[in-house]
Amino acid sequence: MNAPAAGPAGREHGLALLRGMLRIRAFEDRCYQLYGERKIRGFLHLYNGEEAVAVGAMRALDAGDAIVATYREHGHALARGVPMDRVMAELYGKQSGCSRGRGGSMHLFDVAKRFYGGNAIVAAGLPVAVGLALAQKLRREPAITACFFGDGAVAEGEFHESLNLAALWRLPVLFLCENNRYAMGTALDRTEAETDIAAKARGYRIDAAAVDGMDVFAVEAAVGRAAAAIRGGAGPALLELRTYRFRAHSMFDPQLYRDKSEVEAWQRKGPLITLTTRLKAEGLITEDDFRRLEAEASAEVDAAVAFAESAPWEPVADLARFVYAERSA
Amino acid sequence: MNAPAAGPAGREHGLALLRGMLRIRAFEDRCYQLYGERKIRGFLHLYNGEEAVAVGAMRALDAGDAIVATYREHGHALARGVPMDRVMAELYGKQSGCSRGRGGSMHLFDVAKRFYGGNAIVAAGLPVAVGLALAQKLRREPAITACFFGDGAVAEGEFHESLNLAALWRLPVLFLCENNRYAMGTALDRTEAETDIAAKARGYRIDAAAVDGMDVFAVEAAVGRAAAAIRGGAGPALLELRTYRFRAHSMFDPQLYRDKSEVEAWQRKGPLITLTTRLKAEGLITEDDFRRLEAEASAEVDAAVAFAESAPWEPVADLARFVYAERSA
Amino acid sequence: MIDPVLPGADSARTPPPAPVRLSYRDAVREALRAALRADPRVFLMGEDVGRYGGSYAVSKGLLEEFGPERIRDTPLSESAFVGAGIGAALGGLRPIVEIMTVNFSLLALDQIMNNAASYCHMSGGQLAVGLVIRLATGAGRQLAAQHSHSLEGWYAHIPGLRIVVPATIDDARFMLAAALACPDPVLLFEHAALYNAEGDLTPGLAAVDIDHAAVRRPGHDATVITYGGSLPKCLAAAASLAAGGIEVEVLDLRTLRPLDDAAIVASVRRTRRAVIVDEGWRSGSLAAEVTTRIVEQAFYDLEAPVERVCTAEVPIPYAKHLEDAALPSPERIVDAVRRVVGGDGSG
Amino acid sequence: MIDPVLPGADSARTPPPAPVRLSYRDAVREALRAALRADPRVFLMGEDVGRYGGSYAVSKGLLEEFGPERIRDTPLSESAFVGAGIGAALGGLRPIVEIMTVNFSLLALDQIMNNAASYCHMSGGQLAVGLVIRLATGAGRQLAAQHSHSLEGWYAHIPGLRIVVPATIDDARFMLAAALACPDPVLLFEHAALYNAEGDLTPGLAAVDIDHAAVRRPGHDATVITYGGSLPKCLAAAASLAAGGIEVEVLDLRTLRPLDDAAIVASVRRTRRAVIVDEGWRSGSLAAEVTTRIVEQAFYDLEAPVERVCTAEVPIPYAKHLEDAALPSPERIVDAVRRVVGGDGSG
Ligand SMILES: Cc1ncc(C[n+]2csc(CCOP(=O)(O)OP(=O)(O)O)c2C)c(N)n1
Ligand SMILES: Cc1ncc(C[n+]2csc(CCOP(=O)(O)OP(=O)(O)O)c2C)c(N)n1
Ligand SMILES: [Mg+2]
Ligand SMILES: [Mg+2]
Repeated sequence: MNAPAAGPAGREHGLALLRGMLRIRAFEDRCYQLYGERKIRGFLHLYNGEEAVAVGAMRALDAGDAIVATYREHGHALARGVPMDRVMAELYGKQSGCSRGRGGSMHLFDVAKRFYGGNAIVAAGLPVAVGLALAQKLRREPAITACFFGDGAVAEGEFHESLNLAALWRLPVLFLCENNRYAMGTALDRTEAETDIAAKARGYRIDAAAVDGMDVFAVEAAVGRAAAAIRGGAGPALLELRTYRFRAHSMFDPQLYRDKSEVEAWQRKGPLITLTTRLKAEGLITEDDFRRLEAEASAEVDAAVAFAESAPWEPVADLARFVYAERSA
Repeated sequence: MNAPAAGPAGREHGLALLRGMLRIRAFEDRCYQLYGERKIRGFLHLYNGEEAVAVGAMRALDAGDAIVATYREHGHALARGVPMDRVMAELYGKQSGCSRGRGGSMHLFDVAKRFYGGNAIVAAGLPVAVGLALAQKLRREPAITACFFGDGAVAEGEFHESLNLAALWRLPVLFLCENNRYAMGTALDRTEAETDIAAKARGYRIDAAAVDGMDVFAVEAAVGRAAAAIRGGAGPALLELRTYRFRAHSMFDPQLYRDKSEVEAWQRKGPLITLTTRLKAEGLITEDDFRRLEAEASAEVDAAVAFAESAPWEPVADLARFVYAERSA
Repeated sequence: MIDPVLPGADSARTPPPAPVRLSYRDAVREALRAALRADPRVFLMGEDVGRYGGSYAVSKGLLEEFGPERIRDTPLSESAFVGAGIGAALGGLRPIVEIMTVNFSLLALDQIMNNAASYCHMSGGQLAVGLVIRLATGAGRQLAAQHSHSLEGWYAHIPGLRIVVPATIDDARFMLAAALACPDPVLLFEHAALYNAEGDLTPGLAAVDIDHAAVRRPGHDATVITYGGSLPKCLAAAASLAAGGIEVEVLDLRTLRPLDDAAIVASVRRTRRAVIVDEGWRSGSLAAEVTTRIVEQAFYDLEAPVERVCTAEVPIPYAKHLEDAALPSPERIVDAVRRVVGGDGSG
Repeated sequence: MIDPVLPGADSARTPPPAPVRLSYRDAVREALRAALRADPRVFLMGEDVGRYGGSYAVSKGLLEEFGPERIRDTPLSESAFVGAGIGAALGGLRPIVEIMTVNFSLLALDQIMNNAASYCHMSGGQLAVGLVIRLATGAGRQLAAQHSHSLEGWYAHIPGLRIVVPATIDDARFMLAAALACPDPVLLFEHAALYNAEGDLTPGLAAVDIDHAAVRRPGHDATVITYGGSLPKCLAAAASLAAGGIEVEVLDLRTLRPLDDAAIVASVRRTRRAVIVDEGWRSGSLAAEVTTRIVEQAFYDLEAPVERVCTAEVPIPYAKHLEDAALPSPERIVDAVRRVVGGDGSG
């Protein structure tokens, strides 16, 4: 890992990051519960343990930047500012959902936030991100595109094709590999001959670094540096964010492939514990602050659930809408 | 280029290589002419200039090894020992062709020679080669698989996926990239951010080296060394064979993308000239030897054309045969 | 789980064992286990087939029994591992490649169409690609647009492939062996909604073919033609129609390529009315092909236009009420049968 | 080459210019040039579209006129550059992505089906993928199994896509603009055998739609329904049938998704007999869908079973006599028409 030391710029900074991560954690924990209650259905991939990645990265990006994510994207959507109630309504399949109930957990979209979703085909977002960046470059926009994907995506041909294209055309795209060590039940060393993902980027002449994805400050700093370089015309970059998924891959996963002890070891260095401990140690926040933020997050989730519960259903008569774009009259 | 110096082991060795290359050159030149006469149709991709690659490589491989090639594979088929008359009959679309007239120039097959074709989809042979090598490994065979592909194939996702799979499973496959500097009209530096193909192999922990593909001895030596290592259990390897295509990409190519002077410069260091000059300089062959081999090659091509001309057509009634395998009764 | 002493070829002499009740999932697993035991050339390869136990728990326990060489986890590289299956078949093995779901098979389509389906013909008969690809298929579990495709009918367009679709416990248990015995590339589609279905294995059954359709319920008022995940819906519709005095014949196609024209035509000649039920999108569905074959071969026998019950032409939405509305249902099948039987279809 | 003063929208007031004779290839090039001139958001991207001039010489000269940013050579990375086209469309550009031939589009199918065709629906209408993909298609030039696919009818199965197929010089010249004006992903298939065809542009024509089929030859004895590269074969068959006193109507579908049912049904209601001609493989062909729509909407008007003339169910062989035997031909079309007109089709 070659990211230099980074830390909070002050109390407000620390509080903001903590707030962002607590919101995601509270949201994900409620989703888990709601799945048990059959309020949420389909595939549900939770982000517990990886909150520092989305929160650190989004804070370092601009509102005008485009975001492409995966099916494990609740955290990215929330950190990006997609309203929590609309995300929850989406998981309920309601008309007020951020994808009108048609997308569900794996397909959150919010064009106003330049949040280009939610893709459930592993690595399929990378080419789209390259295209968004191509548009930014050809339109001479100051924006860049950030593309999140998992360690499993690295084996797909689209990873290779997209990195090459981005580098060849010097496009403003930041590849953010969330290396949580598993693709479903398959550990990285059983999918990659070379497990150092940052090292792979060199085959495309792309600048790359590995970052401690459990340290929100490290993530924010690394993404900020990379984004600035890209905005300055340096071409694409890749960051490998080393993290860990605390929960099962999805709600159907008996986790035969890893030991409880491994999970527990990672939980002890979890992003929330680490951040909270540090902020307290540096005297920037108190236990009361923490409790308050937790309560706020919990209240926001309550409100989102209430919103989703009472939100209307899309009429069945509208099933076939949005297969094609609706031309404004 | 890190291939050490290599040279002929003696007169017979030199004559054999020269014979192999002259056969291909004579065959390709005749094909060019026959295309003008409309005896051969469809797409025709000639191998002039690249003969040292196929001839050097095949000589270093065993008869039991499996070969996978591309649509520019006349040279590979001939060097592998697919009978020239059956190759020519194939180009005529005759029943006696090595693919019964169904394949044509881009799909030469000869299972008896373990020549698994001729593939007209760029990079599509690589996964198949990986599978052949997987079978060799699981069946504990001493054989390896050699897979030829062009520089253009390197950009395809299947290159990436196949190299990773081969390395991850330590399969006995030798990737032979014929880098002739162009994919149709697109020069390598306009398709690859990193143009050093051997360097890319490192992203998969695959041993790789670049070889002077105009020097048949260098090719033979490098392939021989790599094949021996693979047979010894070292896992896959990649060789980048630097060569040049003297003729157009196919018969429809006006060659707007390169200068005549570039072609001429490469022709001056062509594989046949280089080899002949060297063998003569070392006193291993005489001009008479050269003339005799040339005449033999020409006679073999004449005979192949005669065979193809008089070979029968597949009956139209048999059109639908071989869509499914014919089970022996 | 299930009785380890399954009816086998060599049990012909012993009295037929008592019926064995098992789930579709267990039947597929038993088929895999039997194939792996019977032939050392057989191996299973795909994403998460080993350690994870298969994303639908189909291959659970096989890694322990057969080891990682034969229960082979792959990276996420659909094109490469399908191509590797093709190459391994050419190299003398009998691979079973699992593509976790048909949705991801699009990434391997070039290998499937341009290599697997073409090698035999384009080599003049020299190459036989004896490869079985297993794919989970179908919608109905709120997995949204990218995870709900039913493309088996679409794949049936491709010459050189065989497409088989087990809909019953017997077929789940025995179609795999028939597919492995076939020298051609076979795509075997398992509807994900069937995995939990339970049923009895036919006592004494040791093999099935993959050449013939099967009448799952006889009837005379109309033929309902279907396959795979839609079969239970058709049987439910047939039962409710029977309560109203309409007796439909339910024909399970079993193999979508090549189609068993003889069975289709024979049934429609008898009933003179047909409804095709198919989870593919309506336009360009397998139902269109079946309709056309009926028109070509039994036009003058038809008393009413053929009806098809297919999936609405939308990427499948997540919300349950919308997804339900998009898919074939017993109610829609009943309505279609009533239309063809009533003879008031169109015109 | 061709007259640079093409009829344009603003030529409405001036008297119609003299007919312009040009090749299909030139018409496509002119369409590209016009699109690039008209809208700075439009760019062309694909393999060898620039320096090489396009593998069918369609884009020759465009690099010089528009520069490498807008005439963008890509590496051989079909999935990535199609996906990049999708992203660029989302980002506000109007990309024209050329996949050199439909044969290579299989490598990009995931992007086409799971992203381009699904984004709009799965985002609840937020995303519109205004992307045009141009693909050469078809057989007939002895390019063998991997280079001879006719998959436009197969692509027409996919909701969310529009499939258009210019068969005439007018459509080659003007369909692209209509496709670019459409906010949805449009696949535009150019039959490679048409590029050298020459014809006159309709004087004064400045635009075409992509919503309606077109009657290319009126007639009353039967309707021959076709599109793309098969249109000339159908017109040749129609001419030779006319010599024998049979007047067929030739309907050019133009758009394969969505199909213009009204035009199909209107013609078949008049002629009461239909032959569908389609270069796709027979099983699961577009011809099956068209047949089924006729059965669904005009069953009682039909005097004979619908006939289809499709490609034989083989990977296309290289040898000319075999390839010819596999493909639709005027002779096979004539025979099919005679069968439907004779009424001795089956039954
Ligand atoms: C192309 C494709 N193949 C397989 C799957 C099934 N699948 C869904 S998630 C997943 C694992 C992906 O792992 P990774 O990229 O590391 O992301 P993570 O789930 O760890 O966040 C797999 C195999 C898929 N969605 N897409
Ligand atoms: C997947 C795919 N895309 C595009 C093509 C069209 N095409 C045929 S050959 C070729 C160039 C390949 O170049 P390279 O791999 O360097 O081989 P070379 O022709 O130089 O031997 C292209 C683009 C193809 N056959 N397959
Ligand atoms: Mg992961
Ligand atoms: Mg090349």
